[in-house]
Amino acid sequence: GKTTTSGNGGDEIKIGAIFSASGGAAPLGKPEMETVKMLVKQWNEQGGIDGKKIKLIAYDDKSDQNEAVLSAKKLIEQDNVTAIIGGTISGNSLAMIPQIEKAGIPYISLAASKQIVNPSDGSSRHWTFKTAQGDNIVIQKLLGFLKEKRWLNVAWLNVANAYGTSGHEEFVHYAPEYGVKAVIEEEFEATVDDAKAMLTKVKKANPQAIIVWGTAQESAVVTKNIRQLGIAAPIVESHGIGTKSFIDLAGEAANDVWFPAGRILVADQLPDSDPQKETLLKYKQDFEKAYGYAPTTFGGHAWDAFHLLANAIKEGGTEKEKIRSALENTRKFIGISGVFHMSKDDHTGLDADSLVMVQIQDGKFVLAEQ
Amino acid sequence: MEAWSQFVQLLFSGLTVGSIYALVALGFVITYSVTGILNLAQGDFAMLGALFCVTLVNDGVPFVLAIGLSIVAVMAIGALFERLAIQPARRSPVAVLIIITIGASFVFRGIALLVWGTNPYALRPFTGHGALEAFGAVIQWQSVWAIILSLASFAALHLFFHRTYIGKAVAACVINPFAARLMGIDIRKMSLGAIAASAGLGALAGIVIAPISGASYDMGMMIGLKAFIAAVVGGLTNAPAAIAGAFLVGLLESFAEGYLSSGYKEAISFGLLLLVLFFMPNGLFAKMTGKRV
Amino acid sequence: MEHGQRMTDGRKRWLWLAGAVVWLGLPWLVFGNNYVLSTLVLIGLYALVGTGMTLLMGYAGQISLGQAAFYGMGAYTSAYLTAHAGWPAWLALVAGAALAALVALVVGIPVFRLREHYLALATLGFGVIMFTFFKEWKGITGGLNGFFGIPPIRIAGIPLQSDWQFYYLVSSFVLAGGWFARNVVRSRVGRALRAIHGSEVAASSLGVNITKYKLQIFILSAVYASVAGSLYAHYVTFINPDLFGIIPSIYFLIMVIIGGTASVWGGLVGAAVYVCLGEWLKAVVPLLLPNAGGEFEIVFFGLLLVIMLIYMPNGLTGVAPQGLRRCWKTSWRQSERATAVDSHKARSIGGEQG
Amino acid sequence: MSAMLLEVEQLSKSFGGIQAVQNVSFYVKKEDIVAVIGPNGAGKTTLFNMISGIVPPTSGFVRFQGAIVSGKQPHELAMLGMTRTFQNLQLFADMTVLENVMVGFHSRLKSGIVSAGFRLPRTVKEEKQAQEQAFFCLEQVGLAHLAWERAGTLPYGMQRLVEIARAAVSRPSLILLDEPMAGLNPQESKQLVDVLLMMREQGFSFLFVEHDMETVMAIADRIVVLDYGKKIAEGAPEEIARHPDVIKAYLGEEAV
Amino acid sequence: MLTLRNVHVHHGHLHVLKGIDLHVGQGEIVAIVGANGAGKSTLLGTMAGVYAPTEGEILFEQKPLPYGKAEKIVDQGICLVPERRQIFDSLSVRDNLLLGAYRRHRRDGQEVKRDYERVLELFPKLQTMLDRPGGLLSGGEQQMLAIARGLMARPKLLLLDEPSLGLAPLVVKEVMGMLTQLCDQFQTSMILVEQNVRAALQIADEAYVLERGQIVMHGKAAELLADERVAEAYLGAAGRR
Ligand SMILES: Nc1ncnc2c1ncn2[C@@H]1O[C@H](COP(=O)(O)OP(=O)(O)OP(=O)(O)O)[C@@H](O)[C@H]1O
Ligand SMILES: Nc1ncnc2c1ncn2[C@@H]1O[C@H](COP(=O)(O)OP(=O)(O)OP(=O)(O)O)[C@@H](O)[C@H]1O
Ligand SMILES: [Mg+2]
Ligand SMILES: [Mg+2]
Repeated sequence: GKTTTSGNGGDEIKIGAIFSASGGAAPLGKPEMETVKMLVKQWNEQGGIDGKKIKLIAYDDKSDQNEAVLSAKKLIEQDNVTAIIGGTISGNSLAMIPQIEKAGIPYISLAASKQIVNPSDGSSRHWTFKTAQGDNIVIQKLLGFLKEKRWLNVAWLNVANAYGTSGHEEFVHYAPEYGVKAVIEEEFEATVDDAKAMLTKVKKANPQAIIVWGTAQESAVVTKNIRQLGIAAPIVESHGIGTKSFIDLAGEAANDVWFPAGRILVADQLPDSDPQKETLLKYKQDFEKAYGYAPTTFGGHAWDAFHLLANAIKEGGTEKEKIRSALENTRKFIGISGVFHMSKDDHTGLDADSLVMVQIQDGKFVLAEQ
Repeated sequence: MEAWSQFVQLLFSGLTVGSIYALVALGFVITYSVTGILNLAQGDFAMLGALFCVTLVNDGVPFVLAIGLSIVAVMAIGALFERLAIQPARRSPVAVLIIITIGASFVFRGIALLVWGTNPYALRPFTGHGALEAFGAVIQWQSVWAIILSLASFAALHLFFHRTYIGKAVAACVINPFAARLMGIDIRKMSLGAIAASAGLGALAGIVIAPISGASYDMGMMIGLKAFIAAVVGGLTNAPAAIAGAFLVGLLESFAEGYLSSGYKEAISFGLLLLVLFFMPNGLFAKMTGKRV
Repeated sequence: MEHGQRMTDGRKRWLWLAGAVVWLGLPWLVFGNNYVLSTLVLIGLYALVGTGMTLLMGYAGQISLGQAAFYGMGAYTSAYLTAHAGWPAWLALVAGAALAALVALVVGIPVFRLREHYLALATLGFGVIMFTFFKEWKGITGGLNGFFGIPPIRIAGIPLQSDWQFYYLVSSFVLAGGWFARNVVRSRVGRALRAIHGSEVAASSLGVNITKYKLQIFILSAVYASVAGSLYAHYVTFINPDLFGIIPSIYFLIMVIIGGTASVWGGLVGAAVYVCLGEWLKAVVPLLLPNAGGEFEIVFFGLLLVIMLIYMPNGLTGVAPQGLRRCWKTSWRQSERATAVDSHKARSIGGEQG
Repeated sequence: MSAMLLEVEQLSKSFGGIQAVQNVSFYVKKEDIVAVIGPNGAGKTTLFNMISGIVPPTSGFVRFQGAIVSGKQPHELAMLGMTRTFQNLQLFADMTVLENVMVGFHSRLKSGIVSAGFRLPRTVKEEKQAQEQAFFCLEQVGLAHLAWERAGTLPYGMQRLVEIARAAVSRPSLILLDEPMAGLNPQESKQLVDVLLMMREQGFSFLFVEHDMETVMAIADRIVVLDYGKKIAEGAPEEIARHPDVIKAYLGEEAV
Repeated sequence: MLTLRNVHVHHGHLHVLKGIDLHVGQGEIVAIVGANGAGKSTLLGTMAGVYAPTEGEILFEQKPLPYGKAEKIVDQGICLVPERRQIFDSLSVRDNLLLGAYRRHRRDGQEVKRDYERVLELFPKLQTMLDRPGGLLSGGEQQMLAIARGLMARPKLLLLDEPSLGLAPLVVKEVMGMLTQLCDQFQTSMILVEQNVRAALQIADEAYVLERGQIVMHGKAAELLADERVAEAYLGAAGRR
């Protein structure tokens, strides 16, 4: 839906946004949209950017690539926005990028694929940035953890969609570096009701640990099934399960599951020395007050994107190239997903330290010792 | 022995999944055999049933009552859907009716999204989290419930269609609505009843599944699709065949996943289904159709 | 009657002229607005698929729930052959169409032994299987991560990259496709197909080879979809399997139903209405409900769809005003289709009952 | 004197346990009108369906213009010059009357999907010819004024005439008619009888099933009588009318 | 028993019946004859609640008929045996017959059983094929089934649309005889639409001639049978039938 927040002509800054607030990626896109709406309201109440009100023009691409492309065109051609945030999922971001690059508009994607900033076909990414840790970063964190625990023979299970396969690719790419080996690799459907058929094979392979790479709903089913089959190996999962609903869905079975996650999940458990703690707590508080539930890492990506952009506009004014170079020169920006250090070659600016390992204990997310 | 227990495990998995498809497939069959409509919103009844039940349970309504209430609520929605969307379009071509049900499915999904948001919800199992062990394989109690309920619904339906007078009248409605009217069969009432009943069955299916796989606003689509396939493989107007079809699809998927690759699971089951269709074009369990020149 | 015919012809010429002016002039009318143009391009691509499906549904009497598979075949063939094998785009487009035709032939032979809903299921199954291929055949399709960097299509060495260029390209295809379809429909072949729709036994006892014609139309519709897919790939330059799954197939079906199969232009009308409706809702819903999200659009879209189909089950081309339709139908007029025909009766005449 | 057109040899058909047709043999010569009569359920329609290729015979064969045709598809038979009408009308209800008849001309046209799609001159010419022929045929059965009506809205009797026109427009050498008079009132039947007789003059041959004995007696050159799937009699109308078995099984005592 | 006053019916824009007045008395057989497309089937359909009149009134047993509500009309005792048979083709012959009594099976189950036996006696041919799907019967067999199914409703007024269509001459005779018998035994009234005009007029009491949606002639059946105009128009020129 198109939403117009405040702003009556004249001195305003138009920011375009595209989220997958409905459709398949809605669990990701909805908190993103809500976060940005909340932030725009906050900033405008405090006078906007340099006295100029922010006008947010947000579209819902319904998790559909064509909708995303059309919405991007609309933002560029019709709404004449200064910059664009969004593209909840990688496919949609990737489909939008060519025209955004052509039009020359600063763009911050919220999706994870590294293709968004480092395309394998070498096409231009002058204007494109992103705020989500790529799967390469998450996998490295996870592999580091496995290495530390000396769980080197693992079972790899991923959900059969873009999220799952991209995780799998990174895993295959980095595992040797950490001395980790998959004794079995399997895929399961996002709509899985019963994964025991697949898990019997896993049980036979006798891994030291099982990695389940999926989002909350399907991972919960698999996790429950692992426990039901009485497989004793520890379970390590992806950052995609970092929501309350995973714990609800998996129930008892969720306990003891490990996974890498952004700090937002365990904000209050962080040591006071953590540079992000204050920012995290503030976001958490604000979001909970506005929407009545805890913020997600995805909302966090949107928070980062908005602030990065707002700061760049503060610095560079409404001129596009100036905003872009301000973005590229971001240093030590303390955000939700981590501390950002952008550069010409790194349009993400995050590394594995932006993540922590979390374990579920008694139905709670608990920060594992570093 | 190892191989044996894997086999049994796969069998259990297949039965679990199959029973879920079966419950929804029965809904398809009822609607189709009374109205001649393939109701692609059938899966969404499951979704609505599950989410209603979750909400009621969370609000402290006793479990059994919550189940009953959600089924009744979804039946009411089904009835409303029939009156507002199906009845006025009775005379449209089949394809149009199918698309109308798709449209209705959008509406249901959109409303669910509005009310319940995007998060998946959990529902507690009917009888404890325990599992049953046999031959070195495990099956959750909830799966046993699913299987029992699907078989019970089937038995009830079978009796209804083949042993009761009304059952025959119901069948007559789709075979020749014009003649059915002349026999004094109230097609509109039949169609209302059928869709409400299949909505109720759908809701029951959703409630049974929710403890196994969770409940979310978008769960209807995939369940609906698979159940649709199950129903067609069996033969659309034939309840026992649809049940058999559902278990067949469930087992096929489970064994394909266990013994072959899981990535191609869908393609394998669909592919085999195509073969079945090609060699038995009216479904596996087709009877004489009564068509000639 | 002779007189009336000539009058119609005269009026028709003016209509053609006006149409041509609008067609050629549109990019200037919406000057500089690539958004509008790309909406039109998208409509055009959908319309191309829809025209094929209109033929299939309206004339071969077959619902296809897997049309996006052919769309995808065109897109991936073009993408792979141009990006990795260095073929010229036009050749790749033809190759895609040939591949789709071949697949349609192979699939069609067994599929058309089926009837009614079983046939619908078979096409659905085919769609799912093709989707799995797109997804799993990573070496060629790039899997779920998608296929990047598809080179542009060229005419006389000039790469077509801007929206207005694509607008002309795609709309030419749509017009040519529509013209071809219209001719087919008004010929012996189209008549045979409609006859099959009415009564298969009767058609065959008059010399109509049912399987052959159904298969030909199926192949034709596959070619339409494949060509549209190729054009899409060159237009957006990034494709991924989700674009060619079951949901898009259902959307194509919706478009054709909205447009109606009473005329071969049903596909175009349906695509236009479908896309515009979506865009319109995007604009209107927030005005009505300022805090609503995308979910409202879904609800409204669903409601509109239902209402529209209840009141015009034969689609928009089925209820188009008589005058307009007379322009479309030159060879002879057709009695008002919209008169409420007791469907039961109609069925017992045409069907195989009894 | 005239050549054999159709020869049916020892044709049988059973459906599961039901012997619908048993060892039936007969023939039709050029410009013959042969009637098949018999009680309800005697196997007449089944016999027709076998001859026209809609159902395969269980045993026996059919020879058409000297060649064995059993096992051929209906559309192949139509191409060879054998068309039929149906006991339960099989009109294309959503098409106009003219279009219905034009479909009948299908077997005489050649243009395929490609030449039709590009609207090659050949196609245009063929279309014109088809339309003219169809119109002519409609005129002959007296329905030209209804050419533009949707076939499904016509009353039953006229639909029958359309079906006959549709079967005749391609000028096949043999037309099979399954109860052509059913639903026509006597006056209309008479009109149809005239049409059929006129068509015979033009070289058509007919094989038809009919319960209206008046018509049968009026136009049939020969009559084949079936009962319980078996042929019980064959001969000229006068013979049949007097045949005791036929009277007992079919006509009843005070026959025509 | 049944009275129509100035009944008009439209199909879409088509004005099919233009002011029909008609009366059927208790135990009477009324024949309606007329050319193809005159509106005979439409007339019967209107009485059976398939179509609703746009003007005029229909009284059944002094009460207005519930227009367009077929199931209510069946309850009141009117049953239509439609043209083209309209068999439930994938249901067995037995089920087809039983469905004929759908409206009353709960009220008087025993009687339905007796009727079932009785109807099968009338059509012994059907007895041999009770388990076959109705759609596989031959044309004439289906016609018998349709009539038998209509009788199962035990109507006070039976509407028959071309019942002799497709029946062998011997069977036509039997059916016509049976209808007279039925009429006498059970005081069932009947409206008979027939192309086989002679057969119809022979058993009917009253007769109406319908042309282009209007009654053009009406009288005692025997009188019409003797009428020259009728003979010329409907009995074939020779008037032999
Ligand atoms: N497909 C079928 N399956 C089973 N039985 C069939 C089938 N077709 C016909 N029969 C049976 O075979 C017998 C002959 O049927 P057919 O239709 O040939 O009779 P007919 O002589 O045309 O009768 P009528 O004069 O009533 O039309 C009938 O008893 C019929 O029920
Ligand atoms: N459902 C319908 N829709 C539109 N027109 C119809 C419909 N049914 C009948 N008609 C038209 O109404 C007129 C009367 O038809 P009807 O079937 O009542 O005639 P009929 O006297 O029974 O003819 P027949 O002797 O052929 O059975 C005809 O012109 C017919 O075309
Ligand atoms: Mg017959
Ligand atoms: Mg009639």
